Amino acid sequence: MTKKAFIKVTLKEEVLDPQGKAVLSVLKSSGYDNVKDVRVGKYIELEIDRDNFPSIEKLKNEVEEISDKVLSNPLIEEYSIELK
Amino acid sequence: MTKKAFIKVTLKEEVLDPQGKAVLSVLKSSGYDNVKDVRVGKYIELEIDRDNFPSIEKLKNEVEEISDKVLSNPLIEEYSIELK
Amino acid sequence: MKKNTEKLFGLSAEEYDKICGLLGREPDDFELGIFSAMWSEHCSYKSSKVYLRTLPSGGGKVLIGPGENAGVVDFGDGDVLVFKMESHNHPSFIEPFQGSATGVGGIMRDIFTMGARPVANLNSLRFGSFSHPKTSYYLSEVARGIGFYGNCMGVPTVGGEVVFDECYNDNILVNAFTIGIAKKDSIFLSSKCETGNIVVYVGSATGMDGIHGATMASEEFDLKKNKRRSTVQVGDPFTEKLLLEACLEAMEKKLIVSIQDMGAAGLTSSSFEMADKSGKGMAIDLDAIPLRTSGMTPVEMMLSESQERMLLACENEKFGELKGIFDKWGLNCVKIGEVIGEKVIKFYYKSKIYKILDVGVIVNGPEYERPVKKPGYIEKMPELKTGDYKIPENLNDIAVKIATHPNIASKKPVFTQYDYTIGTGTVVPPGFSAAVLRVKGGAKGFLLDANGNSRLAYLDPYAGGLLAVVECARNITACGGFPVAITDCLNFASPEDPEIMWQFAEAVKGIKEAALKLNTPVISGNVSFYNETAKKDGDKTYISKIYPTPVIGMLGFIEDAGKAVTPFFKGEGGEIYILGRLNGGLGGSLYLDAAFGDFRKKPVGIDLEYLDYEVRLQNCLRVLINKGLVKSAVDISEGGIFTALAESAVTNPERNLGFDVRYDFSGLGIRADEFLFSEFSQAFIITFEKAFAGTKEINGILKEFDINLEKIGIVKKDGMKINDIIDLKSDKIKEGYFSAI
Amino acid sequence: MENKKIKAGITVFPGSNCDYDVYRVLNEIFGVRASFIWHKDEVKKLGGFDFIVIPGGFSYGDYLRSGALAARSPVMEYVKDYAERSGIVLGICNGFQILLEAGILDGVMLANISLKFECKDVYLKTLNFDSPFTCAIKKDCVLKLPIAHHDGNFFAADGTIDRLNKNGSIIFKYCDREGNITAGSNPNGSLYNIAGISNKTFNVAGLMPHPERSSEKILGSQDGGYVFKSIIKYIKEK
Ligand SMILES: Nc1ncnc2c1ncn2[C@@H]1O[C@H](COP(=O)(O)OP(=O)(O)O)[C@@H](O)[C@H]1O
Ligand SMILES: [Mg+2]
Repeated sequence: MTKKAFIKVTLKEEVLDPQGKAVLSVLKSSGYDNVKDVRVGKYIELEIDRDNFPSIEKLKNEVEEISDKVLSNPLIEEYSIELK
Repeated sequence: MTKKAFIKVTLKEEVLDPQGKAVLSVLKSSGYDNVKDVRVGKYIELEIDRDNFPSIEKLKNEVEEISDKVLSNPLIEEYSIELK
Repeated sequence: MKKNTEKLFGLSAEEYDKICGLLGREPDDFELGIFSAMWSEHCSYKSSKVYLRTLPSGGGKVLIGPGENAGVVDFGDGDVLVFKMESHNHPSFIEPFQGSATGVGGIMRDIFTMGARPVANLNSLRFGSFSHPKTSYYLSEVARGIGFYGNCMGVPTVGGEVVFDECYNDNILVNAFTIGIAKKDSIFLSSKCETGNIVVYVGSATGMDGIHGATMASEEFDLKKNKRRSTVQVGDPFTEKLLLEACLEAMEKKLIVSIQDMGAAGLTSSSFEMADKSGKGMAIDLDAIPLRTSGMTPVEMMLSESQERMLLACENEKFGELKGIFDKWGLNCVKIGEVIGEKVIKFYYKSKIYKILDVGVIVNGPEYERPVKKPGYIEKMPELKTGDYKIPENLNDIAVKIATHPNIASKKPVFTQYDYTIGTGTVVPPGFSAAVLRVKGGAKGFLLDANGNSRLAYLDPYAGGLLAVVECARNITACGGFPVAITDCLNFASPEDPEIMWQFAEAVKGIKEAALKLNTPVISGNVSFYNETAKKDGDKTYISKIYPTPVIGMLGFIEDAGKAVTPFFKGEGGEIYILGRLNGGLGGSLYLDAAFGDFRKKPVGIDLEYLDYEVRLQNCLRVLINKGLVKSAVDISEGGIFTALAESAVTNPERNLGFDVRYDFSGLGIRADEFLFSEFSQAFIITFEKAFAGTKEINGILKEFDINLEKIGIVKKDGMKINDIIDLKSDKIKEGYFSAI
Repeated sequence: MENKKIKAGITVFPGSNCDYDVYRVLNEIFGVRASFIWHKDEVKKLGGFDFIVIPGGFSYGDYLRSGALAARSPVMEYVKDYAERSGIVLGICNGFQILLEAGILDGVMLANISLKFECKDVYLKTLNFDSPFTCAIKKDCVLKLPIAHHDGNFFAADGTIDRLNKNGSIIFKYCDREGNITAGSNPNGSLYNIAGISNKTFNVAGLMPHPERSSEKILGSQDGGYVFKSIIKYIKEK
């Protein structure tokens, strides 16, 4: 059986987001004046073999470890995990 | 008052995801054998001035339009929106 | 005087006392922040100044030497070239992608600040040993970061070097070089502010980037407490591209009086240095600074190292037009103050006067002549005596090992990540000797090369510094160019260690002597100290230090870029010659390491006669090339004559080639392994246009310079043969050479 | 008609960086009168131009997706309109990506299969010699041009590929030195080695390699020049 983990990786609030800045400027010049800020992050889906984990907690720990070590850069990014 | 819109942009299932594949191979070579598949998408946050919209529906329509026209490429991507 | 040692932020107790003396009281956090930044090694060059002053920095084609954002040389026809190299080592070790990217962004700003459009980038990179588990991560992230920034800016990255050595396991080095072109009559400087000019901030908003816990003051800097905060500088090459275009447009319209990029210590160093160099002061309104992060304190604003920003002075009446240009490019352009006659900076904050600081006091930091001591390891360094080592049975195996060693092998997987063809100026791309660029609208061109040999510099820092210059010159000469000027990046461990300081002094002396002899003044450069890290090994801590790594970036000129010579053999049947003299000596060589696992043996001594010969040799080769006689030329350096021959065979982009060399070296009094792999020869491997050798013309040239030319073999379709000691298949070497990294 | 009577427009977006290279090659090598079109300029209908080039670079930093943000700028409305009225439009590299994102050409660009920026020389086989972009290319001639991009991995649904094929709209494919279309000669993972395509009516084309960087002998190849020569020839004969 597999389980899905969804991970949102976003830049820390105070880190410069060049992508968001550029998207914002284009939205503004296209007339979407109501948009005040844009931040661009990553959305990652993992499909995980559930069977090898004694508990869902352990699986969650592994996803956290992966998010920490591989999917995000803790110096500038933070992440949140959802399991389904 | 501002409202936040969270948009997940993901590749359509039938589209090859080289980035996901690369992450998967990194995970495998780091010993995370339980991960069976990885898909990488985008996670975009918009901050929107709510006051200029007569209803939340209208605001939502605008976010949809933005997602459709700018944030995603409908040929290969799909998106989902959450307002908060 | 009351001292809280925790609050010295990198200043020594004596420096702190000196500040108290200058102020007549203890500094507050704002003042301390500014002192600690401006008196830091990085900004003040306090340990290196006395040595840097000894370097030749003028004469020849130099228009502006060290002291400005970059040096300037005369390129003729009203053109000037502006270049500099700078290190971004520590940020690249912390976050290799962003660190290397912002390093490239920073050096490009130094160039276009002066009114020059950047036309080429180079970089010199040092990583830990190739097999170290983190090396591939650093290599791929640094290459990606450099490409990300340079490619987006539209500046070709045309050369550089990549070296692996375990001495960099804990301290990688990223040195970035940029050259730009401008008109002689429109160079912009930071020293031209006039009283009454307004002070203008342009570019990105200011955030918390690069404000380091270590040098920082009060509570609010505690990064652990504020998880949402990050001090990593994030690069935005897109914004810098806009900044480049906007600045050059404003300069062309003569709207800028004086300008300085915001690099290390951001607003602090740019404002104080501009004021100081202009002999003026400034009034600065901190409330006007565009902020990305709300609630930043004055000292945070002053120390932020957010990228893609510039400070400039402009005439009040012209501000409207200036702002129009920056608006067009979508960039901030804000009046933040005024140039005043009094040599102080008056800071306003929350609409009130906040602080007044004397420019001279801040800018004239300490200067040290630190103690030096010849390191014990050098005193004890064993000589390499013939007979210490048996010649290995199978020199073929060693030859393969050397030709496919990560430090010798092709760096193609790295430089194909850089756009090296943009700008339509690149005549000889990366992967050969020096990069050759043409200048559109005429025949003339220029050449660029970067080099350093840290193992040699470790064994003999004087020789390391000297040979870095010589090696750059060889590469430029081998293409047919003549060396013009250099920039240097001096990467060392802690200057507070007398042995390190000795290394530094020796390396600078070596650079000086070579630069004098080769007539290549040092027009800009950078010093990076403290490339060391405390490591734990069990319960012992030790300091992991880099070898002294003086890196040279050299500019050369060529009259006709289309006539530049490439190093590879052109086709079967070509006759191979040695121009110069072969020397023995294996101390410090790659061969010693490859064959015996230890390079730490005293290298042969380098003296002034060596340099005299070098100048003659290079002049001789240049004359031969300029007469159109030479088809290929390459110098003998790392990996010895075998490597020079092998590379000449495998780097031909169109065809596979080999060679058959027959040469009796017995008369030289050297062994087979020395002949093949010594790195101390002063010689080039060349092939001629036709059977030119022996003609009167050539003999005349050889005689004039008193240089030897000797035929040693012939270019073959396949196979690498040297006497009866080397017999290899070209394919095998080629495959290994191009796939090692 | 003399070349200098031919007028070319080169679009400039924030972040375009091959604009000047194209400008120089058109003016100085091919003697065409080329000028820049700033993305915000109100050059209604672009009527005065004989052809438009969308040059390479990193428009808007290529943030979000390569070409995506530029594709939404006002000048692209004019380009669309110009193309619909049979105007000749050439997109190079980022320009190709912009044309795809604007829906003027079919398909999308994914990241290179290596996930790396790739700068190197490639060889191209021409598949259609009748278009305005290829009519001066000699048959059986393999072209050598440089590429420099991160997202050049052309992708489209099967139906789209069929349509392009049937219509003759696949104009360039990556090949080896001898002209064989092989996996080894594909630098970026592009579907069927596709390097350049045109629209249905052949007046709009995009290609990933850079013809402006291979139009002079000193740069190692003049093969890219054939693309510009084709456009000029086509306009003269029209
Ligand atoms: N090793 C060196 N050799 C020659 N000049 C140097 C050296 N190190 C620094 N310089 C010169 O000192 C000046 C200050 O350098 P630096 O502080 O790195 O400039 P920046 O303001 O760009 O940070 C520059 O003109 C630089 O070229
Ligand atoms: Mg500077």
